[in-house]
Amino acid sequence: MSQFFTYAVITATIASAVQYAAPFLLAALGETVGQRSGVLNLGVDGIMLLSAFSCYFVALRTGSDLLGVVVGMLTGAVLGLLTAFMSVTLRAQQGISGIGVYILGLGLSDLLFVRFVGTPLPVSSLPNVSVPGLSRLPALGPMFFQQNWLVYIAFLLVPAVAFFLYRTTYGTRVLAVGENPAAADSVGISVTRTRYATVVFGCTMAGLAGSTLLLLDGIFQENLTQSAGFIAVALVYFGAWRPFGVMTGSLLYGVVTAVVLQWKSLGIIPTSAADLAATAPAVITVLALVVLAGRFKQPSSLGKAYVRGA
Amino acid sequence: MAGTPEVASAGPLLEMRGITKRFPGVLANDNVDFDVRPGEVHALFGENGAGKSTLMHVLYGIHQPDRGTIALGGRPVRIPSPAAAIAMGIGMVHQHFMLVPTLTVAENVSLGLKSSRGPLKDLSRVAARVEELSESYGLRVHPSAKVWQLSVGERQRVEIIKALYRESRLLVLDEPTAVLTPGEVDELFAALRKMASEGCGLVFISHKIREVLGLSDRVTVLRAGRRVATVQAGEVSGEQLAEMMVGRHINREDLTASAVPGRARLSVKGLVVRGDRGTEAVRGVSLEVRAGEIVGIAGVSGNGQRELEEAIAGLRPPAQGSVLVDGAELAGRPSGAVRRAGLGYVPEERMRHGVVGEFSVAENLMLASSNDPALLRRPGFLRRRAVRARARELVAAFDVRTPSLATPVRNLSGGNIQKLIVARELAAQPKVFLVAQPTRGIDVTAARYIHERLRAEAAKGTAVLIVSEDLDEVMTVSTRVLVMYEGRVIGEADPRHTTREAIGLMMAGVVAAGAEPARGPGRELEAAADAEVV
Amino acid sequence: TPAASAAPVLKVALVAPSAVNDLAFTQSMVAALNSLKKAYNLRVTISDNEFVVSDAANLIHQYAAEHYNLVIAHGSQYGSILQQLAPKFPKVSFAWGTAGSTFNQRNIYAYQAASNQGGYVQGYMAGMISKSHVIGVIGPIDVGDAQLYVDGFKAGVLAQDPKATVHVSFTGSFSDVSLMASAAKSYVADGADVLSGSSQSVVGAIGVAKSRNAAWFGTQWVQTSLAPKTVVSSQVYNWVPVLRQMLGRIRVGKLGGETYTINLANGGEKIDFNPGYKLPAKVKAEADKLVSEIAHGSLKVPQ
Amino acid sequence: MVGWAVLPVSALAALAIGAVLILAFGANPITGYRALLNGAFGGSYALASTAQKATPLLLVAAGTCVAVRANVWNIGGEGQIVAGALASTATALALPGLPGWLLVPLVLVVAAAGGALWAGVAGVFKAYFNVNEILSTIMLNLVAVQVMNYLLSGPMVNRSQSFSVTGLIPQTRLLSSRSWLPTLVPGTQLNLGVLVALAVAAAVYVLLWHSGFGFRARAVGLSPEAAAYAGMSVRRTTVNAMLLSGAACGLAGAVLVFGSISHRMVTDGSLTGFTGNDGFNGIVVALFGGLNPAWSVVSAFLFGGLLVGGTAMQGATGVPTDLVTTIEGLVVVFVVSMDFLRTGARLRQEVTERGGDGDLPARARSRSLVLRLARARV
Ligand SMILES: Nc1ncnc2c1ncn2[C@@H]1O[C@H](COP(=O)(O)OP(=O)(O)OP(=O)(O)O)[C@@H](O)[C@H]1O
Ligand SMILES: Nc1ncnc2c1ncn2[C@@H]1O[C@H](COP(=O)(O)OP(=O)(O)OP(=O)(O)O)[C@@H](O)[C@H]1O
Ligand SMILES: [Mg+2]
Ligand SMILES: [Mg+2]
Repeated sequence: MSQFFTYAVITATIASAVQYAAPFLLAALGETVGQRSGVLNLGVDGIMLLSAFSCYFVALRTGSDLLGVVVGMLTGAVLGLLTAFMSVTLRAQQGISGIGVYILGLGLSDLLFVRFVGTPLPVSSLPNVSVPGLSRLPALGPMFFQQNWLVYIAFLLVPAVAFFLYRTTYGTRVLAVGENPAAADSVGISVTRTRYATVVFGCTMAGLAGSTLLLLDGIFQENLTQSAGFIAVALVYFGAWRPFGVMTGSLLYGVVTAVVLQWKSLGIIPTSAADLAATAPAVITVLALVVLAGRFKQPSSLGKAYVRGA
Repeated sequence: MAGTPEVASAGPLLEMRGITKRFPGVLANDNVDFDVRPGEVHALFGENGAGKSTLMHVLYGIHQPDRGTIALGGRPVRIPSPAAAIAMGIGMVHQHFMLVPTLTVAENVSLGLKSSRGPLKDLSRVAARVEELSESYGLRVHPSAKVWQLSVGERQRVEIIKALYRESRLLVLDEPTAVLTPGEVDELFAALRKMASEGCGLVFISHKIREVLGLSDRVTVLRAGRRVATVQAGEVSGEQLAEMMVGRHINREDLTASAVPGRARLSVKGLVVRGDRGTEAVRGVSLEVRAGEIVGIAGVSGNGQRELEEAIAGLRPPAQGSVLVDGAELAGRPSGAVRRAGLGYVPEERMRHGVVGEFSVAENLMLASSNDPALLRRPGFLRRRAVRARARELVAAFDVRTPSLATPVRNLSGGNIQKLIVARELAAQPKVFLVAQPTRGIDVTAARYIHERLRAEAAKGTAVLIVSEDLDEVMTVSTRVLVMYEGRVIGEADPRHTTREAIGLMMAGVVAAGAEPARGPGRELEAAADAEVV
Repeated sequence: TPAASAAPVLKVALVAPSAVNDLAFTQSMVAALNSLKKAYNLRVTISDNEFVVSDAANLIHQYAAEHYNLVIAHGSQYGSILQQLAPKFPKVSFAWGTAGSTFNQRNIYAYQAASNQGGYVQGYMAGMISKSHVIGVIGPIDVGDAQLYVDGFKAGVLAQDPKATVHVSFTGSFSDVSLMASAAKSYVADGADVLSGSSQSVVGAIGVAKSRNAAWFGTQWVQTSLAPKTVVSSQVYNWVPVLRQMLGRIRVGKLGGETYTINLANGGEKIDFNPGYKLPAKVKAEADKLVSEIAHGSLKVPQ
Repeated sequence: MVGWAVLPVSALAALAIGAVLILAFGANPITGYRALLNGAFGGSYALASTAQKATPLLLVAAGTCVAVRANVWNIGGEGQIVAGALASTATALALPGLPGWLLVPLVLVVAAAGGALWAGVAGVFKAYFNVNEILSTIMLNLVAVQVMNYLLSGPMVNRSQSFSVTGLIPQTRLLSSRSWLPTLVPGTQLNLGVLVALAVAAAVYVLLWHSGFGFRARAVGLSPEAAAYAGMSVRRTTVNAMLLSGAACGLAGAVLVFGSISHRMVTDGSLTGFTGNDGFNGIVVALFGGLNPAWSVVSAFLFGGLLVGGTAMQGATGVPTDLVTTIEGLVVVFVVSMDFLRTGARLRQEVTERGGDGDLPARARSRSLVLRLARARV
């Protein structure tokens, strides 16, 4: 097989890059919508952890991925209500409340794992679904069209969210609330309801992201996400609050991660350099932020609670 | 428009009876009656804080009245929210624009409304309707333009079109002309009159007596939350209105005696400054302020004044040109350096830029001197006693009314905050004193006090440069007036020999051929006009 | 035995980096201790999931201060702690593994696993059952029994099929399940049909093997229950012989100074075949033959 | 006053939920919490362990106070701890010959420098490139752990490991005993680090409320615009605050190495394996301490006890120490939420104070836990 070596490696690397990107993309898309309405949710990672666990637990007990994903998303939605309640109703400082949710998720997810599962049994990780026709394309097929269904969903959601934000009246309302809540309020748009909606949506997506992450490896462990949620938030800035920008960021991150992991395990990267190579994704993301951050303006009311009568 | 005969014929379009609105500590509206008839323009007139906006916020559902009733077209109504108000055909053009800068005109106009295409936007239809409206009311705007690209005047028009688009029968305009050039004001009034002629009722809030008398049919004067009177606009003079507003006879503040100017202390040469969006906001301004002078920069906001201030103060690096204080080049230096070189600066936005709200009076008084050796013992530790001592002096010297030195300035009144800032800036004994909007939104006595301080400072040989949108203030305080228009100084005048009309023209970009002396008639109106500020 | 239960209680503390039920390193020691409770009248205290080294250090210190008879630091990363603490508590016996040194201190025992032996046998089997002749073996950090196992496994494969491709990598973490999983994935993607790995972080990799139907060889503990159709066999650590010797000596006041090794010969290691996996008879026969050869020393497994 | 009530109430609420969780493990909360209290505060040994655990927490908390007061959200404590630890360890490895009176201060200074450097990067990125510091610091955590693994298995690894069967355990040589932090109470782990932490907390307090720099930092934190108008350099202050914050975290790193039992750096490949999550716990400590270094001392001791006692509780009831993390999270959530009690009141009052017109956004910003706790001192 050595003559196919590079070809096999390249396709496999891209394929897994697309797969790695999926959870980041899902979480980042959700966060994008939330931030467009002016709410900064830093609890994503904690939410992903708790959803990942609930997904794992259900999938383990029922043997159904689908059910696991549904419950994972519900978990996200519930935590979304909590987040919205803190940021919108209680006007809590969004930086801190997010950290709180993160730490809560970090502790509680493993606590529940130890209590209700203990022995780390793997749930069968997601089977790949070949897209009829497309999957048989040379190179492209194995790279993009032999993925599991959650990956397809993640990437289909990109145009969906873009369409929602830019083409629908609801999207316009979200943007208005994020840029000038007072103006939205003055034409009878409920800032509170809008933000609750976007935050709950965002956290549901975080739940989906957590479930995806879980099902990709088929196993839960303490701090499974390893800050994936924070990286997702970074990717929102990276993508300048635009769905396709966020997708680009996620793919970049996925590719770098995949290259490092794959080439390391195939010995293309020597073990001695492996650790340093592993810093690449984070380093590249930060540098990307350095280059991009100045360029784009964030939603004007991002992180600020709205008070009527101002 | 919804000027349906049935409504027009029915008695008053709006009837507010005994409206009382109390905010903790303030009685903003005290048993106020107010009504609007179809086809009339009814002005609300009064000092800052008189309760005009509050009354209208009650009408628009932003606040709920503690007591009182509202009837629309004879039917009593409850207005729980702006949404409800809109549904009842009430429109409001707020004191601060309620537009989303990143969206287009059409999107702003249709924001929050049902779309004919269900969840999808139907911008083409909206755009068509906007074109129609701007056509018939002479309110020129591009439906597809993004709002942030529009001039202040255009944004104003968008607000009106928004109301028209929503087919409001009753339109409230809260200080709509504060930011317009005389020319734009005329266009606005034309549009409003047309609306009135179609049976729409309008409420017009303004501090400008001339406009109130010019536009409205009836005037209701509020003072400290109470209704003083409701009169036919035709039957009162400016003086009478002014006196109703403040409740006593106004004697005019005497104009600044012309000082003998000394040597130039501030000189700006060919200054070019970019605005936030990268466009040139200041396009080659050159000016000079001599010791003992008070130079006033007049102009409608948004013509580059702010960028000019910031460039001089070292908060915005200029693209070109030079700024000299007593001959020392400061263009592009950081604000700290500029201050050390002898510039005192009172920023336009008091709460945001002038003070740290959570800081105590004492802390705010040392805000600009955290490196002042007099307040520090090496290595850089504060000498709190010295800090407090200095604060005590300043508070006394500038008559800052505060419970204590430890009170957070957040809790001080606007006038006292302004006095505190002036005190802090003058304490550094600046060579050049730059003051933006010295008395905006400040009550009579405080404003007087600040004006006197400015004169005293000039008399000491400081070069004073004030920037104000309030023409009357500029003309009262300055020894020399410069007019800024679209980033340039397009004219200069001696306030004692120029009419405000002449300067008003310049503000609109029309350069007057030499300012002619104005004595005799016309001055009277100005006397009243001064009352608005002073 | 009545004699034993009459004997005074021995207080034994175990500090372990992963969970008591990790189906790997920690569980192997926990099982051994429990099986000896009666016979040696042990009172066992266990602190698991102590992967934070400084916290583990404090615990070990605390157990020593509480005069435990034996404090087992079950992880090579704990060695330096014992090196520092043992002299302070001459009356307490310490043990650590897997490692080969007692730091010449008379109250430290060291234990190690000749996991390369079972590794070799399983590698040999892997070579026999692999169709693609691509095989992957993954370790956590290249040290101790993990490294031994990986080396032995690779040697076994190549002994059986010199032309086979054996991918070897270490994730760099004892705990990171998903890193090991992604390594496993890239091997499957490169055609591997047999996988193996060491440490408590293998569960993810086993999951991958299961869902990509590759065969899996386990080590440290019986991993059949994780994937009944996927696991061919597991090399099981049985620390009982080691513990017996230590405890016996502690009873007579000898608190350390010895290094013990479990291997196929002393029964400390054995290959546990998964009855649920249809292993060709000749492969099994071959494996049994190798085990006895290694046990009798007629076959030397390269280190 | 509602204000300070928030903290104890939050704590109690969190512990109550914790009790429910203990029940979920079929254990008795009373027993659990008693074991926890006992393990944390019962007896001198427990107290010493608690104090020792509190040391890095207090250092990180002090750093957090500086940063957050200047409105920089330094979430990178974890990475900065590692940076400080690596820098100081390298120094101790390079200069084993130096006398203790020189070596100990040296490694502490180097650790502070290492942490400051790591944080400074994020500071500069924020000040000059407008990069959200929460994200950059998190990213730098991820980088730090890999750098640690690289150095401890490569350049800094102990090559003479007679004791390991094969391969090299990723750990350094035993550090020169001259570099160890002297123990204060014999028989316990309590060492000089505690005093260093207290000194740092005191210094931060003085710096924040009695120095020109601190004045600027708080001004910039409360209102960057006003600070800039008053001639302060917001960028400079931001970077300075970040540097100081990082330095404190770096010191925590040194304490974890030179105050540890093993007196060397070891990694299991994970970040937490070395830091024990102190980088995050320290932030919780600071928040619970009202972002005031003085109160953080108390708060650090409480949370130190919670963490030490958590292990004891695990022993007694089998409830994993994750319970402690969970309780920490709940505490933060409750503190920010209940903050509303005051926020609401304050808000209504304020709007009254000066018209609906104008600058409400400025005041809306000033309405965070942080800023409300920032009391005028002069
Ligand atoms: N205008 C300023 N804005 C922000 N930071 C400053 C400013 N001036 C000094 N600093 C910083 O404050 C610290 C103290 O040095 P500096 O010379 O500024 O003042 P100092 O009087 O020496 O001490 P202190 O800063 O306590 O006043 C230094 O880190 C310096 O970078
Ligand atoms: N939302 C609010 N909460 C509390 N007090 C308020 C609020 N809005 C206005 N006030 C107070 O009510 C009084 C009337 O305010 P209002 O804005 O109606 O005055 P105004 O006539 O519009 O003044 P201006 O001419 O400056 O616009 C003022 O004392 C103001 O401080
Ligand atoms: Mg008003
Ligand atoms: Mg006003």
